[in-house]
Formats: sequence, structure tokens, C-alpha cells
Amino acid sequence: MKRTWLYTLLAAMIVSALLLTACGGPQPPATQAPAEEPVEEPAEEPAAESAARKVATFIWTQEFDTLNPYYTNMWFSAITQQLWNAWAWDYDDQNAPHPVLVAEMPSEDNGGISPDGSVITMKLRDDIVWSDGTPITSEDFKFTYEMVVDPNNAVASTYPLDLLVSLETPDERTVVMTFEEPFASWQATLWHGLMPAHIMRPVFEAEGTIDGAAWNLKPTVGCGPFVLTDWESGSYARFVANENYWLGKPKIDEIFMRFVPDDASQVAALKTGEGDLGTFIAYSDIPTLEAEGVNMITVFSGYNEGWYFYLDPEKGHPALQDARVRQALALGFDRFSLNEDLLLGLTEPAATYWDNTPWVDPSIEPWPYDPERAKALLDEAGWIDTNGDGVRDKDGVELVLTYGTTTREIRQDTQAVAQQQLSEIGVKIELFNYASDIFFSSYGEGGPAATGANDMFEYSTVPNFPDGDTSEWLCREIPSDESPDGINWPAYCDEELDALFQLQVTQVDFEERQQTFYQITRKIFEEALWVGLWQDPDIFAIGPRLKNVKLSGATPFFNIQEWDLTE
Amino acid sequence: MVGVSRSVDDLLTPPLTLRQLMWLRFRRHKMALFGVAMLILLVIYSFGGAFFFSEAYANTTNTKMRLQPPMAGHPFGTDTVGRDILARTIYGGQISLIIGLTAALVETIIGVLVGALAGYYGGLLDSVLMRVTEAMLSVPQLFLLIVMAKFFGGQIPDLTVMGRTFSGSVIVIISIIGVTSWMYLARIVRAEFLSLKENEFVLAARAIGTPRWQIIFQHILPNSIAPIIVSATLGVAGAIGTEAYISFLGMGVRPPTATWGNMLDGAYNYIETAPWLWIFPGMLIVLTVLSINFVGDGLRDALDPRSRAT
Amino acid sequence: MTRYVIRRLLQAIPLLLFISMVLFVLMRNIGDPLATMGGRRVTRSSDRERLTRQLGLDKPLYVQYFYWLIGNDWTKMDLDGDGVAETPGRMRGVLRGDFGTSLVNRGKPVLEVIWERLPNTLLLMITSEVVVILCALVVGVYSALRQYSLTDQIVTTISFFGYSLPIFFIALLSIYIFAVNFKRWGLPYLPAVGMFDPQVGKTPSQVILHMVLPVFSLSFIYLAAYSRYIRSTMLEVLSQDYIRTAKSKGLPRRTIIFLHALKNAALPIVTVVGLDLPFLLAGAVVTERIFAWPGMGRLFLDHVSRADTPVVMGILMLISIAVIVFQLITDIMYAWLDPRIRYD
Amino acid sequence: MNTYDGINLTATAAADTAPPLVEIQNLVKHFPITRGILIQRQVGAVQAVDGVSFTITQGETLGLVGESGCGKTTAGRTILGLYPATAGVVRIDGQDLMTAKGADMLAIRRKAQMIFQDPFASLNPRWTVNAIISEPLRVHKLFQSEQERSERVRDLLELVGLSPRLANRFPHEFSGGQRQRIGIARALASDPEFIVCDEPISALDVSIQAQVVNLLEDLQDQLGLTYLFIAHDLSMVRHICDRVAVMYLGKLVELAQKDELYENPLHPYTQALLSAVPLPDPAAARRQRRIILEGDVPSPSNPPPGCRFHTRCPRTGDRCAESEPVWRDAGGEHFVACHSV
Repeated sequence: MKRTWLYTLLAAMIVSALLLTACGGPQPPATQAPAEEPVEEPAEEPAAESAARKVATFIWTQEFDTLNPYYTNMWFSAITQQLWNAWAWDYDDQNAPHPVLVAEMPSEDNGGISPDGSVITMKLRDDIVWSDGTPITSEDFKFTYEMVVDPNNAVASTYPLDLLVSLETPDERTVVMTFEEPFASWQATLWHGLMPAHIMRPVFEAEGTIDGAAWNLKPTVGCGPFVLTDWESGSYARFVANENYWLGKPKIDEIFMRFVPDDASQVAALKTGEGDLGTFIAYSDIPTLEAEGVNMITVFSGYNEGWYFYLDPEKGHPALQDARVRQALALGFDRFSLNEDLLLGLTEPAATYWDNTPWVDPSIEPWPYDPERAKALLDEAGWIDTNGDGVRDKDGVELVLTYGTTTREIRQDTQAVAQQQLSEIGVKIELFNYASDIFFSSYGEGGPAATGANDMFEYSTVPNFPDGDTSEWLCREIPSDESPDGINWPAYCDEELDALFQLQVTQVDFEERQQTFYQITRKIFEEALWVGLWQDPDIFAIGPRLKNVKLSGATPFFNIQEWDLTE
Repeated sequence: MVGVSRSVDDLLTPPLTLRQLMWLRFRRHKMALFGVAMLILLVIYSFGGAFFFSEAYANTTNTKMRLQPPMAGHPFGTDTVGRDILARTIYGGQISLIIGLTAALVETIIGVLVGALAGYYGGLLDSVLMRVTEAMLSVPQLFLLIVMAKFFGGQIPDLTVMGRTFSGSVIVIISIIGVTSWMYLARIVRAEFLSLKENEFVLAARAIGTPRWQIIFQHILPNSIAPIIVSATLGVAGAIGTEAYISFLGMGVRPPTATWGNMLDGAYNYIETAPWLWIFPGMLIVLTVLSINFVGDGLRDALDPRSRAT
Repeated sequence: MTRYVIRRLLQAIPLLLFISMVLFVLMRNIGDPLATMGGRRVTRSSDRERLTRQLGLDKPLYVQYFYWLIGNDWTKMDLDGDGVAETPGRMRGVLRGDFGTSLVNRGKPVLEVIWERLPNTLLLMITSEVVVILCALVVGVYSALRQYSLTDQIVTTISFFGYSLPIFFIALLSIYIFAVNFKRWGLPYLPAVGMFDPQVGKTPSQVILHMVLPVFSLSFIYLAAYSRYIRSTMLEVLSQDYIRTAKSKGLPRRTIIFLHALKNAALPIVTVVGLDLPFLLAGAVVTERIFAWPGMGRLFLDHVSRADTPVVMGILMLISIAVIVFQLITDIMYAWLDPRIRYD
Repeated sequence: MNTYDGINLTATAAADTAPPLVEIQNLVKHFPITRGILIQRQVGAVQAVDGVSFTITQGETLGLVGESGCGKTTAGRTILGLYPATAGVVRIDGQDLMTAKGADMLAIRRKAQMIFQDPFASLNPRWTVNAIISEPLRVHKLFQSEQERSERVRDLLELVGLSPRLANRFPHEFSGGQRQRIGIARALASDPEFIVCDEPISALDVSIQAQVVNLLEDLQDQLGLTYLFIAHDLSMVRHICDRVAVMYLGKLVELAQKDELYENPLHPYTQALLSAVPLPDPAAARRQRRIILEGDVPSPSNPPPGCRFHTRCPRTGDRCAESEPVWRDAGGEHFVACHSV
């Protein structure tokens, strides 16, 4: 008798939790339109017709933190923007820009770029509207600019809008941006998303900030081919076709985004058909997915995996100060068989940080595997094994280097292979792995890469793809106790290189700028300041049901309105 | 009715010491003997195997031979960079066995001490110890491990045991696991003590003048041995798994050194495609834990005179 | 007893303050919220500097803690970095029920972040806990009664497989067997991820179907721990005198087992369950991750890995309170199970 | 001279010149009741034993009887220092138990032992009989070698009527009576002079009770032991004791030579207790008038004022609720505390 209450209680708890979770979300696809949603799509479709709806399921291994494009650095949030919040212009699968919000790309010829390159004028299309029907005007651009630079808004990045001297809107269709200096990277960096002034301005006026605006997390008004209807944290986000999209209503009715944080379950879900699209697929899973009829597409978005060395003249390992030692390390590691075996031949060894962009000197070939030349270079540099312990040394310092990276499997495997191969040329390597959030912590937070806790590091970062600009090698970015936020983690300062980087930022002329970058890439390659391992493309798995899929590196879903589902 | 109607032969058992009796009871326990034998074999496998394969061999990569199923030359197959899994389970076993057994021991010692003192003395000491326990419990182990990873990451000196240098300090891992996992046992032991100390045999011991530590450790503790043994057994499996995670956070055994735990972690993406990556280390862990459980079972029976095992 | 409860609850206040202080300090050491901000690119130094100021991370740690505790709406903040504090603070502090806003989902109140996940986690975890306890009772009692029988040995071995192997193993294996391969073989297969199928919608039957694999994995893993405790304490109790007495009195077997033995064997079981219950709120990190279950475990992991202090502190304080409450309940249960145990 | 309630305590000592082996003066044991949450203050006490005084001479058996909950077990345990006394003096063989520490305490423990009520709970189930009985030998370091200790254990087993061969068995293999013998052997191991027998037979079958009591008597004869025999069963007490003390709600109400007490009970409480004892003689039994006490035993945390028995006393008068009756000698070493006597 005593125990019955316990059972009753437990049963009641389970039932109520079940009801809470089941009823907490909407009962799709009969999506009940939230109150603030004025115009809405086939919301009250009866359940019987639901089978006719084309629902594509995307699997995201990371959930976006926020959907406001200016409040996030997350790649998953950025690529999701292609669905619901248009950029001023997209890039196609050849990384060529084509206009979306603007009528045509600004150029010197059409007067969009001033001769000195410091003023850019955008002409907006006439037919652009928010998904609720409100026209998109220059006012939305001006409002977005003001919000990004306002100190009350903790946006993720103010770049590049903080470089603007002014933003003028002479009329509803024209946006004039004036920069202090010619701004070379404008095309790749400007207008990655737009905020609807008619929704956000009242919030800002009421609260003094848009940090807490409901639209950030639930932007049911957007300007892409799809529009968000709901987002349940940890579970899913649902996008339905935007009837008002000016480039044509999408063929797919609904995109259901499922958040599956685990790689292995993502693969399983792709195999069971619970997902039609996935990304961030481990190389090792590619063959089995292909065997299940899943299409694998690789697109380059500028990432190249490579070795960084800690080059601080005082705190770094003395051997690494010598370019010959760095070259020997590059020559002593066989990145070709690494690509062939561990990466299954799906990618190529990287030569420079700018591989697969227009900025790399095409004459540069990756370092070959030549252990003999590596040994000769080390001998030449004075690093010889004097005590017979199998490890080279000089002036009593052993050539023992510590090699740190994150815990990603392919990186750990690379470490193991590199350790063995470099030991064959007399370099002893000790391996370290860090959780990635710790690995990438800043100098102020004691991050190992930022503070030079190890001698060499493996990771990949990206210039502003498809632009080539980066501030990673600038002298002023060397982190120190005074400037703990610096991102020049190799702590490398070379006046010539610094000047070249400063120069390319202002070169609006493509060819001139390309030449500057050729100089940069050649210098970094020849001095082995950065040693490429492999080109690290984004890998998408496209389920057999999806058709017409094209992907681009910078804006993957540029043609999503043309995608279709077949049964 | 119980002891009265014994046969004369039964009554004539030669006098034995408590220890002899325990051994007698333990010996009759076949699964426990199997467990002891198995543990000895596992130790021989891990430590004796080192005579057949060098550590360098265990870490030799050959990317051309990656993910080979069991075959001649590689009876357990090869891993993702072509290392021999047999040799790696041998070297991994050394670390995993040391960590699994000693970390569980540390955990047990701390847990028993805290629980026994809190349960026996009660009052203020109990309050203080239990509040500390609650505070420790409130911090998830995962969280503590991440914080410690940040503090210790890459700073732990090497340790040489039996002529072998263990990358990363095994002692630090053992202490970390021990320090972050004793709370369950402490609560269990305390509960047992709260109940057992009210028994008259405790009063009897006090009347005799038996010192307190003897009452705690010789009178009460043996009576709460059953859950302690279970906890210690489960602790071994826990420690082997936690070690892998600590290493994963960059605080523990540094790659390319193998442990059973990190070999299992490395098999993550190959559960279906390359099952030999996990079958062998997995079986070894299961065998270890099972053997310890059987030994524990036998020990429990040997220590419990009322058990019906014999 | 009432006084004991009140005393314990009052003791909880300084304890919670202490725990929160320690956790806050640890939290600030766990990582760098601005390192990459979840992206693949290291945060630009000028954005870092600005965000540090805007999010209040430039303040000394004790100031951050006090703002977290009592809020900062009584003072002004310098958001634009000109050295003049002009913007009033917006936090009301934990003591006034404001756990702040998430750094990751910028601007989203912590309680809202947690509340979205809590029902999902409770659904999964309570179901699993009930399944585990029921199965463990059956297995534990059975193998205690039939000690060293073949069934006992087999069940022991199987449950130790579950316990010895990492959780991800059982979870992934069950996905491969019951979802991927069952589908391949044309058998009725179970869904691998999520809470429902978007084509059908979030109906109770869908949720139940999607719960099968995670509940199975969780239960399988914890079965060994629970059933071992039950088995060993049952063995202990079954051999004790009062059970013999009860038997000799001719009480029915079931009454003996459940009324006498189980109640007396309950101390360790109640202890373990009492220790586990608060963590039902915390969810199951790995299981939720693998089955893409939108629960607290994943929330915790996601926000820990991005050092989102407000959210993580919110979760940890929730757990701390649950730990304290359940430990108190456990202690009360002791006195009920063994009336000789007194606390005053 | 320590006085309590105006009574000269020395008067209670046995008339002979030999000093008593056990001397209890004014023993008080209160279990505090506290209130307050952070700062605890005492608001009352469970007055389990409240001013009990008596002496026991060498070789004598003093019975201590009363209903359950009257404090007699607490008294027994406090006398042996198992509970710290709130006040009073306990002297065993001249040594003050209240102030004794360390080696002195150990010496007293050696001399004063206890036999417990529950033979099932008082033996550690994990220990062999040998270990249990030799524990006092080890604690008091009475023999050097394990061998000698084992021999002593065997002697003790024989002494209490158990086969020495059973030394390696465990408690659960024995019956209740046998276990009680083991408990007795343990109590005897350190060669004590004084043993508190805390209801040693109440948990046993009636058929066994007599055996154990006879054993205790035999041992007393052989070893010259002194007993404090705590019981609620008056008939067995009459059999074994020399003198009997009756306790009610933490206080002694009557103390006399057993025959005197049984033949001529003065206190109404004693009379009530005796009236419940079945008499072997049918004639006497017929004569016996059963006195049934009204009501329940009051709570020891809030005992009634005046005479503690007055709430249930058939002879209660006005004085009884106001002043506490004086503990006095009603003649012939027959002590009683009652206004109406």
C-alpha cells in the first residue's frame, strides 16, 4: 500500500514531462503561426496533406548560438543565413559574386566605386521585401550600420563597418559608404546580413540595446528564400519557403534543421535517411556514406591545415629561429602519403595559407618529402647529434620540440605520424593535445597557442575568404601582457612582411593587390614560417533525395531556392 | 535451531585463525579463483608482453597499413595510423591496470575514511564532512576535470616506473580520479555506519575498552564491506574510462602512448567499420572489471560468515 | 526532525554561497568565452577588447561575482571604452532571481535557456531512472536469491559489459544495430536521433519511439551499478538473523523478500539513488549528445565549452540546490528505514 | 559528604565495615533537548536517570527493576561510563569512573563488565567466537601470545558451558541461549569483579532463561562476582538477587533485601509490580489482589512535579503533587521514597 503512492508519483512525473515536452513545441506541420507573424505560408494545412509537402532535413552538428548575423561568429549560423537572411551579394560555386539585394555589383565602371577606392555606392533592387511584405530600403542598411557600431550592442564583430567614415542614404534605393582609406576587402566582408529596421528600431528605442531583441533568436521576418517559423533549442529549427522571395519561391516547402552534435550519429542519421544533408563529415566516414548512396561534395572555403611555430626570439626554441630548421621540418614530413592514406586522397597537401584563393603565387609547390635534404639542412644549421642519443643538439640544447594541437582525431593521427618521421631526421617531438576551447584561448586567458606553451602548433584558420586579408602576421598583433588580445600567436615580427600586409589592405586594384600577396605568400613559404599540411575543404554529405544541389565555399546555399526533393 | 544440531564431525573442525578461515571460504569460491587467475593473466599480459614487443614498436605508424583487420603479423589488426593493436593493448594495459586499480583504491580509502568518521562520530564532524561532500558533489566531475586540464595541461612531468617513462603523470591522474569520485562511497559508508553503530556489539566493544579506531575499522567496517566492495569494483571501470577522458582533455597520458581507454575513444568513428579497434581493448577492460567483481564477490563471501556460498 | 530539516536548510545557505563562489572562480578558469566565439576563426583583437568591456569581463573577478550575485543595476557601466561610466547596469543578480543572460545566445535569459531543456531532460532521465531501478530490482533480487546460478553469472557478465564500456559505445552500437542495420535488413527500425520525425510532428507516440534507444542505452549502462548494490546488500540481509526468524515464522517468501529484506537492504540503494537523483536534472551528457536529445547535458556541454558563465552557473546552482535537497531527503529516508538512526 | 534531597548517603551503605565494591551517588543522566537552529541552546532534558544512589558490596547481587523506559538500562550503561553521566559519582573498587581517563579508565573497564540484553545484536556477526571472547584479552593485553589467548578462550567457553571446539564458529551458528553464554564468556574474559547484567534473559526463551540465570549464579559462586542485575521480570530477580531496587521514571522508589521487599513492599509502585507477578502457590495467587495502574508512564522529558508516581498512584495525596518524597530508611535497611509510608 505504501508503495503505490511512489509509483503513482513517478508515473505522474513521467506523464507530465511527456506532455510538457510534447506540447511545449508546436504540432507540425500544422504550424500555428505565432502572433507576430503577419503574412504566413500554408500554415493550417490538414495533416493528411502533409505527405505532399517537401520537407528536407539538414543535420547541423552545432546549433547556432544566435541567428542575428551580427551577433555570431559561428560558421553554422553564417551558412544558415543563406536560407533566411540574404547577403548583399552571393558567391556561386566558382566563387564569383552575383547580386542579391543590390541591382548590380558596385564597380569603377558603373560608378559604384570611386576612383580612389574609398567610396562605395550600392544601388538596391526595386523588388526586395522582407518576408512580412515590408519593402527593404536603404534605411535597413543604415539602421544595421548604426546598430553594429553602437557601443550598447555587444555584436560579435564590428568589422568592417567600423572602418566607415559615414554611411549615407540619399534615397530609398541608394547606400553610399565612405571609408577613411581605400578598403580592398569590401567585397568579401560587407553586408553579411541585414536587420529589419521596422522590427528592431522599436526594440532599440525601448531598451537602449538590441542585445535582448526577440528577433535575434527568433527572426520570423527575414529576407531569404526561406523563413524561420520556430527554433527549439537543442532540437530543431524549421524554415518554410518564403512566398515573397524575389528570386523565386523555393521548390522545397520546408527545411527542417536538426541539431545532432555527434559526428557518428550524424553519419548514422544520414544512413537511415533521417537527414538529407550533413556537413563536417570526418574523412573516415566518407567511404561508408558513399556506399549508402550519399553524395559527397567538397568545397573550399579557405581553410588550410598547417604548422605554426612559436618564433618569439627570447621565449621560443632557439632552433626554430633558424629558417633552415623550419625548412628541414617541412622536408622531413611526408604530407603526400598523409593525404593519400589518412585523408583518403580526398584533398591535396597545402602549400600556403592562401591555397584555393586567387592570392597565392601559383608557382609555389608544396614542400616535398626529402629527409636527406632535411638532414643536410639541420647539419648545415649546426644541429648535430653530438651525444649519440639519437636527437640532434647544439650548444647543449637538444632538438626536442613540443607539438600541440586540439583533440580532433585526424590531428592526433598526424601528430603520431609526424613524431615518427621527424625522429628519423633526428628531431624529437613531444605531443600535446588540448580541448579546442582551451587551445584557442587568448594570451590573457593563458591559451597554449597564444602564449607559446609549445614550440609548434597545428590548426587551421582562414583569411576573410574569398578575400585574403588577415592580421595574423602583423607586428602590433603580437600578444603580450600589455595587449593580451593579440592574435599574432607565432609572435613573429618582420618589418618587410608587416609592410606588405599593411599595403594589401588598401589596394583596391585586384592585380596590384594580387602581386603584393604573391610576395607575401612566397616569403612565408620560403622561410617556412607556416608549413602547410593539407587543404581542408568543407565536406557536405547530400542525401540521395536532394536534387539540383550546388555549393559554394563562401555562401554554400547560394542556389537553395532551386534545390528539389525527389522520393 | 541453527547451530545446535550439528554432527560431531562438524564440531570437530580443527581450530583455524580468522585468516585461514577466510582463505578457506575464498578458495571454495570458484569464480573468485577464476577472477584472481584472470587478473594475474592480465598483469602478465600487460607487463610480460613488454618482453615481446618494444614500446617503440607499439608506437610505430605505417599509414599504408592502416585499419587492417586481424591478420598474420597483426593478430589484433591495426589502428587508424597503422599501429599494431596487440602491442598497444599490452602497453596500454600497463597504464590502464595501474590507474584503474590504484585510482579505485584511492577513491575507496578517501570514501571510507570520510564516511566512517562522519557516520561514527556524527554531530559537528558529520555536518562538516557531509557539507564538504555535498559541495564536491555539486561540482560535476566533468567540470572539475576541465578546470584541472586547464591548470595542468602540458605541465605534468614524466614519471619513470620500472625503467619505463610514462608520458604524463600517472600519479596525478590517479589522484585526480580519486579526489573527484569518492563522494558516493562516503555517503554509502556513512549510512551504513549510522545504522551499524547503534548495534549492541559496538556498545560491548566500548564496554571492553576497545579503542575507537578499532571499533571503527574492526567492528563496524567489516559489517559494511558489501557496498564498499561493489563501489570499489565499479570504481575500477570508472577510473579506466575517466583516464581516457582526462587524456582526451590533454591532462593525462600523452599521445602516442596507448591506454585501453584512449584506444576505445579512438575507435569512436569506426564502431561499425573497424570493430577490431574496440573489441580487443574493450574485452580487456570488461575482463578486468569482471575479474575484480568476482574477486570482490569472493572476498565479500569470505568476509561474511553467514553467507550461503559454501 | 523538523528542527533538523530547518537546520540543514539554513546550513545550505552559506554552503550554496560558498559553492557558488568556488564555481564562479573555476568557471572563469575553464576557458575563454571570446576565444573563437564558437567560430572557426580566432576573434579579432579589437572585437575582443570591445566585447570584454561590453560583457563586463574586464572587471576583476570578485566584481563580476558580486554583479552576478547582487546585480549591477545600482551602478553605471562604461560600454564604449571612453573611461566614463554612463550606461546603467542591467543585471539584477541571482539573489533577486535574475541569473543573467547567456553569453552564447546573447541576450537570452539564463532561466529561459534552462527551462527550454529541463522538461526534455526530465522526461528522458526519469524514465531511464525508473527503468533502471525496476530492472535492477528484478536483476539484483533475483541474482541474490539465486546466487552463483548460471543466470546470475550471465546477468552479471552482461551488466558489466554495459558498465565497463564507455557510454558512447553502447549508444552508437545500439544505433547501428537497431536503426542503421535494421533498416538495411528491411526490418522495422528505430529512429536514431532527435525527438520526433518532422513529417509526423511532435506527438507523444513519436517522442516515445525516439526515446527507446536513449533510454535503453542509459539503463543498460547503469544497470550494473544499481543491480550490484541491490544484489550485495540483499545477500547481506538475507543471511541475517531476522530473515531466518521471519522464515522460521513461516511468513510467505515474497513478504520476507520485499517487506523485510528489501527495506533493510535499502540504505545503500537509497544512498545511491539519492545521489543520482539531482543529476537527473543535469541530464546525460554523452547520451543526449549521441541521440541528439535536446536536454540539459548537451546544454551544459555546449555552454561549458564556450565558457558561458551565466548559463553554466545557472545549471550548476540548480544542481547544487538539488544535491542539497536530495541529500536531506536521503538522510530523512535513513531515519525512516532504520529508526535507530537519529540526528539530534 | 555528598547529600541529595537531604539524605545522608552513607547511611545506605551496607552495615558491615567492608567498603562497597560499587558506589553510586546521586547519579544523574539527562539527555539534553535542544532548540535553536544555528545556535543550539538546551531547553530541557530527558531525565532518564535522576539522582540514583546505591552501593553494591563484593559478591552481592543487586537487582534493578522497573517498567521499560524507566531508565534502568540507561543507569546500567551510565554506571559503566558508556554514556557520560550528567552528574554524580560512580566509584568502582574505589576508583572514580567520572574522572578516570586513559589507563585508569582501561583498568576500570577491565574490572567492570557488561552482559547485554540482545544476544543477537551484541555479538559482532563477522567475528568468530574466539575473536569475540579474546577481544578483552587483546585490548587489556592480558596474554602475550595468540596461543595463550586461545587457551583462555577455551577455558572460558568451558566455564560457561560451551564446547571449546566451537571457538572458530560464528555467532549465527548458535542459538540465543548459547550466544548469551558467549556474551557472558566475553564479559568474564578480563577477570572482572563487577558485571552489569542488562536484562540478560529477557530476549531468551523461557526454557533457556533458567539455565542462563543458574549459570550466572554458579559463576558468581566460583569467581566471587558482583552483579548489578537489571530486569523487568520480578520473579527471576527474586531468584538471583540479594537486594532489589525498584526504579520509576529515573528515580529509585524502594530498595530492600529481596525477601523483605517481596514480603513487605512499602511503595505502592512496588506493590503494583508485585501484584502482577504470578505466584506458584495457588492459594497465594488467589489471595493476591491485582493492582492495575491507571494511565501511562509520563514522559521522562517532563516528569510530574513532586512524587513522580503520583499521577498513577492509587494512594496519592495532596502532598504528593507538591513535594518530592524523601528517600529514607523505613527500618532494617529497607529504603523507600513515599509520603504515605
